[in-house]
Amino acid sequence: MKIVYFAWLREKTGCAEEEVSPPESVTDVRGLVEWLCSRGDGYAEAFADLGPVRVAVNLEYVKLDQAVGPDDEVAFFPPVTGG
Amino acid sequence: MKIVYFAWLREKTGCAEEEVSPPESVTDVRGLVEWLCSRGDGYAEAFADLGPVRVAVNLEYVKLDQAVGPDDEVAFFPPVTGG
Amino acid sequence: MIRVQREDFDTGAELARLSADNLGVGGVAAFVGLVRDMAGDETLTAMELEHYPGMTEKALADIEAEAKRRWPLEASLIIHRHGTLEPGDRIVLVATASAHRQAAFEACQFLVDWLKTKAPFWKREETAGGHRWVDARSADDTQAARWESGKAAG
Amino acid sequence: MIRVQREDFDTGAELARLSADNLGVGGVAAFVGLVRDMAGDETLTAMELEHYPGMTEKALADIEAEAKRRWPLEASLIIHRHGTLEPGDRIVLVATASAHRQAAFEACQFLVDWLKTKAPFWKREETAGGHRWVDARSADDTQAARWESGKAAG
Repeated sequence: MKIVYFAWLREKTGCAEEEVSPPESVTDVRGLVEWLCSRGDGYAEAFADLGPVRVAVNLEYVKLDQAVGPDDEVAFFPPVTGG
Repeated sequence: MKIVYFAWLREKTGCAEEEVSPPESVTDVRGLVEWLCSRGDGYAEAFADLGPVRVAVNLEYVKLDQAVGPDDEVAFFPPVTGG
Repeated sequence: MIRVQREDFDTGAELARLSADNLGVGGVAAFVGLVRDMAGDETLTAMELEHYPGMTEKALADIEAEAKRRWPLEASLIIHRHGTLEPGDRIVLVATASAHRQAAFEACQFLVDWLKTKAPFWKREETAGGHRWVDARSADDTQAARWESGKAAG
Repeated sequence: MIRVQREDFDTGAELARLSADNLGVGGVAAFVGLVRDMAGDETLTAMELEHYPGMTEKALADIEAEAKRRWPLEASLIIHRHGTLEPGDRIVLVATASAHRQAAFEACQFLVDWLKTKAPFWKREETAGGHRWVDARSADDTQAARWESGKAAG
């Protein structure tokens, strides 16, 4: 599974992009976030408040209950501010 | 008094611009139009229906009861279609 | 800024000038009006744009002043051509610059709507069948009337 | 047409291209977003625009397709820059071409509103005091929500 982070989520996790293999118990985005938080302080800090965290799976916006699997690309980022 | 005509009012009156000296009984735009109509068929045709005729005195839109005098510039034209 | 001219204009240069040397401008909204090739069901060969020199400039300046009264604009521009135009030619450029996009958008639309119903221009369409003065559209009056309350719209 | 690029763009050439060879275009509406020199109360020295390559293009294409579904557009264009920008630099160009001005204006405003809340771009402001990620504005959400009903506005 490929995970990408943008803006302050990238800065807090200290990671722009990584390949991960979460345990089989991780089946949706919420579970993935919990598992990522266990990997280090930066992750825990980045995901401390999920209110301003947006998620995309395979380039589409999704909610926390979205199912995810090994072939997915999951992106975490704050609300967008382009234009 | 200077009178100017635009678009189909210019074509119907056959006149783009003229200096006129209406009688003293002409005190407002309505009186001026009546007097102009007496000057020829083209004028009578141009002013046959005042519905689509707009009037400006000294570059400002006015109504038919606007007072006019010798030093005024009076313009007659159809509803505008620029832009 | 108001310009009434026969010549074409350089849209990119005009828009760039609107925000030049003003780092408070966050957005520029613009409208370019073009001559279409249809006149009703007929093919348009040319369009003649007549105007009332003197009153045109005054009417456009009044409209621009009203926009500046209603919205916080950093700059605005109206360029309107007259004379003989062909299909595809630019007729008018209206542009507004503001710190915020909503003010720029609304003021630009206001300027175009009021210009269409208040500035003394008249279009005459030339087709194979002859020529015809364009009728004012009641839809334009409706558009313009949206702004009559004197309030900026939502 | 969608373009995501580091390079600046030529507004005049882009707008001209939008109506080139299409004599059915009566109006082009456009919005140019620029970098302002203020970041809150501080002077902005630079702005870093990050985006999500791949998703950005997809999101913009989706937004453009939605605009074409809602309004009778002859053409549309979104150019959005990324990378390091300075005060006064152009960030984005959104433009729409239609037979009628109202469709062009509404679709242009829709594209800007949706782009601001849906396209994965993030602005980081650099000032003498350091850097700060720009917060999403609730006003932008309100603007974008106007269009959620799926209807073209009045």
